[in-house]
Amino acid sequence: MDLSVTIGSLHLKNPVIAASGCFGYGVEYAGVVDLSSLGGIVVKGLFLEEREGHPAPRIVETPAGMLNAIGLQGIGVRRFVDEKLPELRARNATVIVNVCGTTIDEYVEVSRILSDADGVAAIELNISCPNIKEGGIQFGCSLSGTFDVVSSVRKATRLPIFPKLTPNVTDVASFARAAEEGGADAVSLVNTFLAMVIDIETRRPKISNIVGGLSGPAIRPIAVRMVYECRQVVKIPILGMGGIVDARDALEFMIAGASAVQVGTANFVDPFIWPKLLDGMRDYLQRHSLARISDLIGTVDVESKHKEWISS
Amino acid sequence: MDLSVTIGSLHLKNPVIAASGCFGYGVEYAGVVDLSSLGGIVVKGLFLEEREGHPAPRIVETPAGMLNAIGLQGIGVRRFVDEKLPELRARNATVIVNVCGTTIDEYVEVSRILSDADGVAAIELNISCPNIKEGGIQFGCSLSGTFDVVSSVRKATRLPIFPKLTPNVTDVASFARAAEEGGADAVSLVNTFLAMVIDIETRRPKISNIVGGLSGPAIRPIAVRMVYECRQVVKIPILGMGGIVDARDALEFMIAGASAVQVGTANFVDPFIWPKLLDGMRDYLQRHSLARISDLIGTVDVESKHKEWISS
Amino acid sequence: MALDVAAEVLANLPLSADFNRLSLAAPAIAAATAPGQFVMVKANTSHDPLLRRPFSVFEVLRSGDGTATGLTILNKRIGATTRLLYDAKPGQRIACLGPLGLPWPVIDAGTKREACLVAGGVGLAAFAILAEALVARRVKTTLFYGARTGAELFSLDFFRERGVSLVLTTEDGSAGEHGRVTAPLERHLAERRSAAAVYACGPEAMMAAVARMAMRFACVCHVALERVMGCGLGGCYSCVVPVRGEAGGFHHLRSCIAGPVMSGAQILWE
Amino acid sequence: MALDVAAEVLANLPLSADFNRLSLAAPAIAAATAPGQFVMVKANTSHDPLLRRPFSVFEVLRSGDGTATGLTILNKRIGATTRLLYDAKPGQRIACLGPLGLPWPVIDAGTKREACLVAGGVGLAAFAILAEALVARRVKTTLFYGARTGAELFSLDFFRERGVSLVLTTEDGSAGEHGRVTAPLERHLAERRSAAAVYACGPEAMMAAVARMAMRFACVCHVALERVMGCGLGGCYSCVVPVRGEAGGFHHLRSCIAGPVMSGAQILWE
Ligand SMILES: Cc1cc2nc3c(=O)[nH]c(=O)nc-3n(C[C@H](O)[C@H](O)[C@H](O)COP(=O)(O)OP(=O)(O)OC[C@H]3O[C@@H](n4cnc5c(N)ncnc54)[C@H](O)[C@@H]3O)c2cc1C
Ligand SMILES: Cc1cc2nc3c(=O)[nH]c(=O)nc-3n(C[C@H](O)[C@H](O)[C@H](O)COP(=O)(O)OP(=O)(O)OC[C@H]3O[C@@H](n4cnc5c(N)ncnc54)[C@H](O)[C@@H]3O)c2cc1C
Ligand SMILES: Cc1cc2nc3c(=O)[nH]c(=O)nc-3n(C[C@H](O)[C@H](O)[C@H](O)COP(=O)(O)O)c2cc1C
Ligand SMILES: Cc1cc2nc3c(=O)[nH]c(=O)nc-3n(C[C@H](O)[C@H](O)[C@H](O)COP(=O)(O)O)c2cc1C
Ligand code: FES
Ligand code: FES
Repeated sequence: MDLSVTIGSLHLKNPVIAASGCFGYGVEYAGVVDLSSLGGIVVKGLFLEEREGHPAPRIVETPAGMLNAIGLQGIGVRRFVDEKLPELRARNATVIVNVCGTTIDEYVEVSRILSDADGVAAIELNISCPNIKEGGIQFGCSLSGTFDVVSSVRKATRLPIFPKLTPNVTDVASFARAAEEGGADAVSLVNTFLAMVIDIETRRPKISNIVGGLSGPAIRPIAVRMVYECRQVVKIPILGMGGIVDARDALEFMIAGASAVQVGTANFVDPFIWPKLLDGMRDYLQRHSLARISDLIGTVDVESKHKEWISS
Repeated sequence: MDLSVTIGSLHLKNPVIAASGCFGYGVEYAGVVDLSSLGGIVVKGLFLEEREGHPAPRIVETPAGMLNAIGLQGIGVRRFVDEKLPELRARNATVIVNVCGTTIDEYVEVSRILSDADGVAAIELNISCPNIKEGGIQFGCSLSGTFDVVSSVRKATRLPIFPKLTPNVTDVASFARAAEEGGADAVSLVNTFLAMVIDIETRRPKISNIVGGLSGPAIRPIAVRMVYECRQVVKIPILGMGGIVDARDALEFMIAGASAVQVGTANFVDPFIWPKLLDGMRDYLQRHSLARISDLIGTVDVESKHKEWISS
Repeated sequence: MALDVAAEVLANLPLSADFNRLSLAAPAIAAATAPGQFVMVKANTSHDPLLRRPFSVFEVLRSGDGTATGLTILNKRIGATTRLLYDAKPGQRIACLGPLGLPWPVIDAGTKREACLVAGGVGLAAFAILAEALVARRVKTTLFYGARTGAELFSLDFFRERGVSLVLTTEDGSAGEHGRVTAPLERHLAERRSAAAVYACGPEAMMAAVARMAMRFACVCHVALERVMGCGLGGCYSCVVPVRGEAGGFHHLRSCIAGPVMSGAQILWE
Repeated sequence: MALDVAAEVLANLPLSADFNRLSLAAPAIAAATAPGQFVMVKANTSHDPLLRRPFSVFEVLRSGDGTATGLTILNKRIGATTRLLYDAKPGQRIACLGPLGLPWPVIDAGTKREACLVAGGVGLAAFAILAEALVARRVKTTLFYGARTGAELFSLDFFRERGVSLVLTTEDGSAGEHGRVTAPLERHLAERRSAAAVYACGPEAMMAAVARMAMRFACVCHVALERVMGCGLGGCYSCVVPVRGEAGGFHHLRSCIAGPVMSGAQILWE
């Protein structure tokens, strides 16, 4: 059974990727999972410089989901290249770096540094973090901003680039198209949904940043719809995510149109999830007599008439 | 303790309202709850004519939520006035009618018929149903469409009008403002989030309409954030909803900025929820030595520094 | 009027790897239940799973003096809530709302009239109380009961003890007649014709076939539908069934309040 | 290396209306646990509640020959998961990931050195294994233990039997000294000064006060932090604590992997 998938020029041994911000820099998880067994690892969002992020509390749980406002705490791209990348390379991880910026120049500069480094497989452009005021989501919420960031980074690197789209827009497919036109090799979606939880006893927001991003199973049906919509509109591959907790969820995203999937929140609940996801996918292929997982991508059947009734 | 709230010219005995599409025409629930005990009842969306809606399956459950694509099955405004309104009037229900249309003229016509009827307290303009192709959400996803529907209906009726906004937009507050400028007395938000569930065994969508609207606890943190955002931008009252299942959730919406709340999905889970919501609100007011629930509206405190640490 | 009870699990009898019979202490609901009515059940207190699920009231439990003490559910494990019901432990509480829906119309024992109950799989759950009601009226009653395999034919003694004739079929031939329950039913109806009142509950395709067959033989036919139900009270419009309109066309009826028992002839089967 | 075990509940001992002691069959985790380490627990299989929750390993359970057979958790009911843990039934399974985090540094019994353990409320959970380790090294050990009320002072015999001196306080004066645990601690430290190594776990304000006091008396001080934790493995950056930067300013450290035990002097208390 062939679990491999192709994202532009990038060949992944399987379609299961750790989502940015949910897997540290990867090295934190070397003790619980063989990093080379994953299709890829998207490391935590990196700016040019170090950032300490928001004060705690940074997360709060919600029904079947969680809100986070970490504020992109990170060690900066140079320390990443010096301190983390060698270990990731040694462990044969397929490393995708989530690149942040407050200006287009910063995106370009961070991407350039990563292009020069050894062991980066691709760049995920984070233009969708809902938790910081400057930059990022400003680009992600404007079609021209999206195009500008992508096309500028395109000129600066040969690495595959995957802009990561925000779901907090009216028409996500138009953003996928802007990214495609800007020269993206694929799009990642979705980032988190802007949300808020208030403690009614103190009447204060439960996280320090007031609002944060909603992730986890709660958002999955919205994310699947967005992947499906983008699939109708762009030709480049989609990396789908949002609430995946098991192989069935991952397959649902692929059937909706994702060429690969990312898993974030579920890794917190079960850091041993990775082999289970792969086993579940293999099991499905076997039951359905499919030789290649790539044959599933975008095969959702919206034509057949519904067998309306359930059976006893 | 005073639970009453004021929505424009409408005085409600309490802020707890049954949400449209989740309480039939109200009469279905006369056996389980005293309809006059609710702040109000928003009846199922009505067009000018009868509609049979979408084929089954129309709902599917999702983590802490549900997807629906009913397709606004309904008996049309005239049969509603003739067949349902008299009973609702007899039961002293505060009736808010959810008005649908495929054209502005239809919104106006339905609203006019309701204005002439006896026993309608207000009109909720449904410009946000994600489950029908024609009309509705087309207006709700365009600022000028929102303004046009509201201002046209404004000219046709003296009843309070509450446009119901869709959350499937980049900047919901701008739509609240368009509604306010069009002459709305309040805004209702949120309607459901466009979403999709695929059966991986058959590779077909789980509901006949392919996509549907997500409701229930899963969406609550996003809905609270939207209420909070709109509260910063408009002066008219907000009817807040999305995933409320208990008094604490209702109070969270009010603290975020809602003057009243609507409850949809939770009524399916517990049709006896209504007195529990009111008791829980009274209990909260007592614990916090508050005389009037209206004193809570929009009192979220985003200034105080967070007491960062939790205590054992 | 529907009641909501936090019903204690009195007993949980496993019947097979997939089926169990759950006894719930919901005396007030049980006392009010008519044949064919259902309850909406929630077996957890969190939001996942979120909604209640519909289940036929299988039996009414009674004390020595005939007072209703509880009810049972015949449960088939297929997903989240049915798994919780399969694993339920005595003492646990399960939210139970009911009785709901329109009951089976119970025929009287007229000359030569008889009742044919047609159950497919877990559809059996709709028939225990009906059988009791028919027997109480001295109606000659036959249960045509089909399952995948002999080990999934349940509660046969319940019906036998009450004088119901049994005609059993299994898809694998391990008990009763080999094949579908519609085969012996057809032979039976061909003989009795309109004397037979047909009651069916089971897979959709089976109910459609039975309804058509009944029409062919001019028998009255009622079916108990099992649609996905969000509320059970007419609030959500999820459970609709297309029925013939008077002037042609169709209407969507809510099977929770205009059913689950409906006339087989009225429904627009696929 | 962290292990994930679907641990069977061996016993659940209610201690009060809010506290219980839960015994879990997680021998491999228990065997690997050092004093002050924690486990991430999930008591349900659905998505609500979704995330695991962090709990100190309270005791390591051992068979006659000393082999670890399981661990206990001292649980205080405050929300969704702690309620599930309070209500857990023997035989039920609870996902348990651990051991996690940096342990307490265990001092040696040098001349005149002694250990002062300072527990507030459920913070006691961080001290049972530490006390055993200190006693094994023959370190003179005193437990300063404060609670709201006498009925919430737990496991005193555990410490007494091991030769730990107890200094108890309650906020309502119903047992021990009336008031906060910091009062007797202050008298003690004023006398022993740097001879005392201070270990604190409890409410944030208490730990901050203890850390400041320890600095004042030039005592070494470690605290076991209890921050909201999403993952326990360094993946989510939810659990950060501001610590002094070398060149002034501050850094956010992840208390799950750079803690939960940290030097009290290092932390930028509010
Ligand atoms: C009036 C009525 C009476 C019924 N009586 C019985 C009975 O006596 N015994 C019995 O075992 N089953 C009965 N059913 C079917 C039972 O309701 C479903 O098996 C149950 O809802 C599945 O829930 P789940 O959480 O286990 O499955 P899920 O995990 O929710 O889903 C598994 C499958 O079940 C279907 N399903 C989900 N929700 C519903 C729903 N609300 N209603 C119907 N199907 C659904 C889905 O389409 C899906 O394919 C009855 C259904 C109806 C409408
Ligand atoms: C390292 C460590 C060790 C701990 N040891 C113990 C122990 O031995 N015994 C014990 O009873 N408690 C201990 N706690 C606290 C315990 O984790 C929380 O009480 C628990 O997470 C609350 O979960 P809940 O679902 O019951 O509450 P929720 O319903 O989730 O929330 C109730 C309150 O608990 C806080 N909270 C929620 N999630 C967490 C979290 N992941 N970490 C900390 N606080 C949270 C919230 O801010 C909220 O105010 C420890 C915490 C940490 C970080
Ligand atoms: C704690 C946390 C931190 C995150 N940090 C980042 C980040 O640095 N960059 C980014 O692009 N996305 C970040 N995300 C978003 C996730 O990568 C992912 O898009 C989102 O969580 C949805 O997937 P999930 O439901 O599987 O978690 C973060 C999510 C969480 C929960
Ligand atoms: C089954 C169903 C039908 C609905 N029908 C309507 C409708 O007719 N008109 C409308 O404005 N909103 C409709 N809604 C949306 C609800 O009124 C409400 O906005 C939404 O469900 C969020 O609230 P909740 O999470 O409390 O359900 C419907 C929702 C559901 C679940
Ligand atoms: S189940 Fe809700 S209307 Fe029938
Ligand atoms: S709990 Fe996730 S990083 Fe510490």
